Amino acid sequence: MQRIGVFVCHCGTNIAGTVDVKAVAEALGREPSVVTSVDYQYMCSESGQNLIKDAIRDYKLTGVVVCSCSPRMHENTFRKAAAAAGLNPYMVEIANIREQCSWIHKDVAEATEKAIILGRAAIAKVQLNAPLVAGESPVIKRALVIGGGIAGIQTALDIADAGFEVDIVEKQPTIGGKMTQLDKTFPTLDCAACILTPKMVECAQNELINIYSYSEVDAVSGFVGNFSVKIRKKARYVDETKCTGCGLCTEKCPQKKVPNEFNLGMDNRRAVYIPFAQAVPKVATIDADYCTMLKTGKCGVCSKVCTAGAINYKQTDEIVERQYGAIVVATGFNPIKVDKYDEYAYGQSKDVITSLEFERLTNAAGPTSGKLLRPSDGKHPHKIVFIQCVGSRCTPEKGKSYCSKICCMYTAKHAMLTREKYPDTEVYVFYIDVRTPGKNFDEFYRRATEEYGVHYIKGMVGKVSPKADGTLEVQASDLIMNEQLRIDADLVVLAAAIEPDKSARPLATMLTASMDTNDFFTEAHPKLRPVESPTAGIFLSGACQGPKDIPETVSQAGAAAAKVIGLLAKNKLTCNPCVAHSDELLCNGCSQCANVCPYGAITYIEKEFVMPDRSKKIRRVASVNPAVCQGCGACTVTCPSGAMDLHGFSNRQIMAEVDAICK
Amino acid sequence: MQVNEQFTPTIVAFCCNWCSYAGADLSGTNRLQYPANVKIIRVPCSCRVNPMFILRAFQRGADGVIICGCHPGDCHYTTGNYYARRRTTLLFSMLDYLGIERNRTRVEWVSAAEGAKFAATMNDFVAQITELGPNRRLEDLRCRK
Amino acid sequence: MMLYLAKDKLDVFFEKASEKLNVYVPVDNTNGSAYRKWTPGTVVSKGLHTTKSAKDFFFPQTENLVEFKMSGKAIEIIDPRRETEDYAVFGVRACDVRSFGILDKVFLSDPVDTYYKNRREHGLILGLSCGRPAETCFCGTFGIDAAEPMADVDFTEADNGYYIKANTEKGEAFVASLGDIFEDRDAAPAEEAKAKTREVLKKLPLSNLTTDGFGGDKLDELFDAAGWADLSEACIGCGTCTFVCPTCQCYDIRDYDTGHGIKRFRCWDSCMFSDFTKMAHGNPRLTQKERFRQRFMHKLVYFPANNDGEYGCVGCGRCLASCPISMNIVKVMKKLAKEDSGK
Amino acid sequence: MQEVMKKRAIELLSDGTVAKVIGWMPGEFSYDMTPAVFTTAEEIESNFVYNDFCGANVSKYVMREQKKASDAKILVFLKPCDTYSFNQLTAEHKIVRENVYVIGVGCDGMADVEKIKAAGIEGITGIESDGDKFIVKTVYGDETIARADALAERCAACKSKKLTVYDEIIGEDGEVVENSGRFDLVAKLEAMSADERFEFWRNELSRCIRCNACRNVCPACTCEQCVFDNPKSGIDQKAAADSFEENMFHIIRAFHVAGRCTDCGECSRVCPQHIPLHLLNRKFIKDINELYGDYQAGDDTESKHPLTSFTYDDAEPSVIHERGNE
Amino acid sequence: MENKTGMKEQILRMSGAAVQKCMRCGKCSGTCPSYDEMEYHPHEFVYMVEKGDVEKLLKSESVYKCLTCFACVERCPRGVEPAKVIEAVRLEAIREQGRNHLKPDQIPELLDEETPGQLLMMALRKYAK
Repeated sequence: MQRIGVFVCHCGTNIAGTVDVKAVAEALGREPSVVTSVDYQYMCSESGQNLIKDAIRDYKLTGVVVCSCSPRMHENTFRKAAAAAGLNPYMVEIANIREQCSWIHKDVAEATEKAIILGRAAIAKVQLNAPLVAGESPVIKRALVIGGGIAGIQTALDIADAGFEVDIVEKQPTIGGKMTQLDKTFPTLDCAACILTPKMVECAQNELINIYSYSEVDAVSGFVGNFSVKIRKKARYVDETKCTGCGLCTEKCPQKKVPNEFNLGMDNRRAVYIPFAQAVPKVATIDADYCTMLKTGKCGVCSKVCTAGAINYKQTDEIVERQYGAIVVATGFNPIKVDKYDEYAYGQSKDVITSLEFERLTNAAGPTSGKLLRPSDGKHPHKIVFIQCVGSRCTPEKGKSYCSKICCMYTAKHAMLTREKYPDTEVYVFYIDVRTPGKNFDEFYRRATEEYGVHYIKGMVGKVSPKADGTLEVQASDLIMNEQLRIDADLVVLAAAIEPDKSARPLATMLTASMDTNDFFTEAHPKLRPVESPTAGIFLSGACQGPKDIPETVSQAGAAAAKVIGLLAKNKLTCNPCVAHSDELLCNGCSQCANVCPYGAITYIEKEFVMPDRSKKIRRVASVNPAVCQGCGACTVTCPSGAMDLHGFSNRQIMAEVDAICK
Repeated sequence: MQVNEQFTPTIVAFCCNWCSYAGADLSGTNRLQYPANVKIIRVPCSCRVNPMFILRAFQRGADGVIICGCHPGDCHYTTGNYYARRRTTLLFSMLDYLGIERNRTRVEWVSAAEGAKFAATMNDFVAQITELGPNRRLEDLRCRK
Repeated sequence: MMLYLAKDKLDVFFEKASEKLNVYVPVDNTNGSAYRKWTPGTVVSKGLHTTKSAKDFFFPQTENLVEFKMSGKAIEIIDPRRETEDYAVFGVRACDVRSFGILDKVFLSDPVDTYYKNRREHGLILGLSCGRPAETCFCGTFGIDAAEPMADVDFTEADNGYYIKANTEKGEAFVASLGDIFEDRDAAPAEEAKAKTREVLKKLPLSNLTTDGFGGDKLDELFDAAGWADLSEACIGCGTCTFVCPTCQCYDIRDYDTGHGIKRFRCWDSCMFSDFTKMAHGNPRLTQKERFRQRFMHKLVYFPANNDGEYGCVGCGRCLASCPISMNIVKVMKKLAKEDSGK
Repeated sequence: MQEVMKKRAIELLSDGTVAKVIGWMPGEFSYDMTPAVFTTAEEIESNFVYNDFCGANVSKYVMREQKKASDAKILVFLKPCDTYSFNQLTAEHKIVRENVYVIGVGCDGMADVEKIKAAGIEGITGIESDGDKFIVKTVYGDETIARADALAERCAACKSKKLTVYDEIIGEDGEVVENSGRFDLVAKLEAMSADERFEFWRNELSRCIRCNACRNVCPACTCEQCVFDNPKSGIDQKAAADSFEENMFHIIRAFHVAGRCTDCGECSRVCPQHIPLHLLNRKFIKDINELYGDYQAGDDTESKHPLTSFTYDDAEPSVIHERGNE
Repeated sequence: MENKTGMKEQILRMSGAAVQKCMRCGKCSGTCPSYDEMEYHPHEFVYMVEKGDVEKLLKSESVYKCLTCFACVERCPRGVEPAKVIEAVRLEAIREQGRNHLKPDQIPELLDEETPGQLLMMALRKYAK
């Protein structure tokens, strides 16, 4: 039997104005188990708290009910007060008689009656409360960053800067990501490589940063502070420790017909390659799909020319298992495939290209060494049409429902740079809206039209038709002039929507991190916790969370790093004690609870039990990791036998409240 | 239908801690009135509401039960209300199938910002239950006073 | 000579009787029948058995014993018993009639169960002799004559009507109180019907089943019989056999918290349930085998040991028809007897 | 069929593939077979039966045998509908598949003696199958009944004759039955008014005697202890002391097996009071199929069932309020 | 005003099109083969119907210029289905003006070998409403 104290707060006139607090205290004093019931001006004041503390000692209270404002206001205050008086803080329950009673009712008798019932419900609940102790779990002081683009790089650098070890896992042979493929960056027109490569080198040189390039995450287990990750280092057939990056093999390799993905297939590379000059790590990789040696066993040229003896045709995938306290997802984005939009003729004409291909065509390290030439005939284009929103802002059947955010700005950049380098070229941009919210963004766009004479036309292109003379007839409606245009363009550039990288979905499953319908990672709170995943210990950096430009990505990367540092700086994590727990004698191991747990907090253990016939039997039972469980209770309802229950909100407690209310 | 003038229904509202309970608090902060016969039970998430609780409320004399949670997509625990949505849909459908008045139960998504919606929902629900009259089909006569 | 009631006057009989007391009759429902209070228009079931036995009338499945009303810390004790109205149950077969005697031995011996006694005293049993016994019937095994129920009043169907015989004072008084609705007739057709029934009984597949090898003195032989393991193998531990059985009389007493008090009630329990006999230290019957054995040992050994050799089974055959996995007292008796004779 | 089954059982026992065989042993009246566990060839030779009245779903017995301390390999004969339950139990880790040898037995529907009795045939002493009819011997003379008329209700609306799991097959494997008509009665109830539905279910559920046969036989009810038996659950009940408790037990039981129920129909088969309990489960199945897409529990051992999964654009609970037939 | 909304509702009901989904990109007009023939263009149909401004459309010859080629329906990124809106306006115009006294069952006898297939399709779409 509990010994319960009831404390009714006046909250000045906030409560006492509509609720007869004396009557409430008196009525609740008559409830079973209640040994003291008093009212006071302000329970949350220091003297109010002292009243509670003294009563806990004087009446040897085992439970406390405070009838006051919302528990969202002062639950913690009263819990702390109870703890100070030696009572377990989780033996305190709040009856919300302000926000949910005195403030919404006018009739005193009615409000008083309701306050008594709410008090009774809290008493009924506290009768069944059990002391709870928050658990602790240690923190491994190392972070994993998945994805080595600008987001991953910045996060890793910031974490390392705080003195913590960071591993970067990058599936390509080099870090750098999409930004390495860009020419200039808006709105300042810095050279992308000039600002990115120093950061890549910094990563390589930082002793606290370890790069797993050409590697992927295979499996993740564990929980916040204590993840265990299996990393697959894919066989690159080159010993990273020996390769000097001299590039001799990449020049001598006889297999010259490999589409170069770095230039989006617009030129070729060899079967052994270094993606680009400033790659980090600068190590060659053999493409097993094209290497004659690996396919037929005959060739071996690279091995012969390598002075470092780094070539190893027998290399196999290697699995490394490492422990981390936090994981940052920075898996980035890709442009969508635009072949399906027949009207834009991407598949029909080489001269219809995507914006990323345009970047490569204007980049000095690109397939045309920076000269803007038509892919079909290598001639200089004199009329270029840019089409915005290709695949963005569509119904789900037609494409992506979201705005890809970066297209307006980079198209302005492309238009501007084209006009600057080739003033004889007419540039048309067909747009629905021009979206330029960002520092100096609209100014940038204005310059494109005002200073560079780019023709911005409001209206979507309806059709691109390749003509016999090699030009592309672009048919569009000018919505402002209300006329239909037919432009014979030499080159058409499509601003393709961007989508999360394909590797994100399986990764989310491994991390038990949630995603939205577009496969972008969901943040813990869209406004207040934008760089955390709802799964504790998983953080989000860059475009894996939603379309972002470079400045935004870098600031989010820094924010994610700050959150990781905040976590790794702790030696131990205190857990919320109001978590699920499984009664092993009732659990039958059916796994339904694990299926609904959003955090992967439930695992199954094989345990020996004495059966009813006194024989011993190994049974499979659920086990909740209290460090991972967040206490939502989804499992408790899924469990038919009631083996799974929630501390602080148990089945019995909630039913006791129901009973008290309906009485 | 004969409506007893004196009838004031008992209504149990299960509110998730993060959205709807906060929404209820907000309607209090804004002094938006709704009838006193609505009593709120705080649960961590709408997915914590076990069908047993709902039936229990009816057994003990509740005339209506309403479950409030975060809007789909806004769950503090990311997925809880999606499970709650399926469970309540199927359970309420079953109650309807057993001939229990379908309007005695309701699910509403109320965010922490929707104090006005909370009050309006409760006013509407109380009116609906008052019109339905006392719960007779799913009460336990032993619990009647 | 015997009293006779033509079939078409049965409703008149019920109507007259209903003026004096509540009359319950078997009424068909989905694939079975159950007792319902007779009201004009009620159609009496032609079936052999009600799905559940008639024991509910004296020993209902649940009944409140006492109530505690609480307000705050104050407790008030309330006795929920009310004076029972007189009632009659029509259509009770010989096996069920015998079952009441078995229940009486349990509930009316010291200490007397006053709840049961109250109901028993106000109840009148109107027996109905069997015309078409079923293959599951084996009342003969326990010396019961399906043609002569020996209830307060017996009804025997013959000659497009019922021949009526009162066996007890209570029965005679009841018949006399209805006076002129019966007519006097020669008893020969009734005797003929009974003889026909007895002929059928002899042909029943279980007519040769005997209680040989069972009885109060067989505890040691039967308790450790090897057959229990195989017999109980398929038992799913439900209470079907117990709850349809006219003689099973175990109950549990529980408290129900109404929110403003406690209602203490008793309800049927089944020795087949895994929590039967569960005590603070655990359950002495570890597996379904022990629970299964208990039920049949009780009927075939313990009950006769304590009740002058009377068995706790009346051969109504309800458990044979109802068991989900078709395991039943007949299979138990046959298997154990065979095992016994094999020794 | 019976002889082939016996032969295979004896072979598998003798060559040590299995140590136990789950099958049926005979009854008193040729319609009352009892599931049984055999361990020797002699027992099988003398006591193994299989006929049109072996309707019981024996998949749960596999779980029971495996719960016993020994890990002996078990041979079980499963009818198509039993294989669904078997898969579901495997999915929920109640059966260790590796320790079971499954022989799938083709099925054309099982007979139900209740149907024969309901046709007015009394005093049955023996039943013989004769093509598309049964010859029923009774103490009151011989009778015949068409097979179709003696078919169990659940078999008449069979959802699938496909064996979803087996190591070998005896007889013919079948197909999933399209338009089985198994939801016809549910639809009929749905079309009634709320008052009529309430009347219907009150009449049915009021007969419940809480014998727990439906629960104990159900292959989806595999809890170590049922909430209704557990005093700590707060909702335990031994008997339905009030009509509410009849509703409560059956609603919660149906809810607990929703998404997992394979619609094997055992609950209705075993109910001594003949309550059509399967109509509760089928309501959930019908709703699930209509709201969340067709789902058949026990089709495989991998998929998450509909109550442990969701889609972002699931129907709102208000669909219940929006449909017709108040 | 009431009539205005009434007419709008009528058009929406007949067409089943979701004009409120339009994001004013003009792709429908950009792709329209009859653009130059039309006074009001597909995107204007959508916009004007959404505003409830149906009168002008009803009086315009534009309704008869649409070939019902469905290119705009195919290309619309938002699934608005402009051709169906135009179709509905056309049908409404015909009904209002009472120009058409043809009954569906009279059509077969008007057909001959020379009738183009597209006309038949249009007729079907028209009279299937």
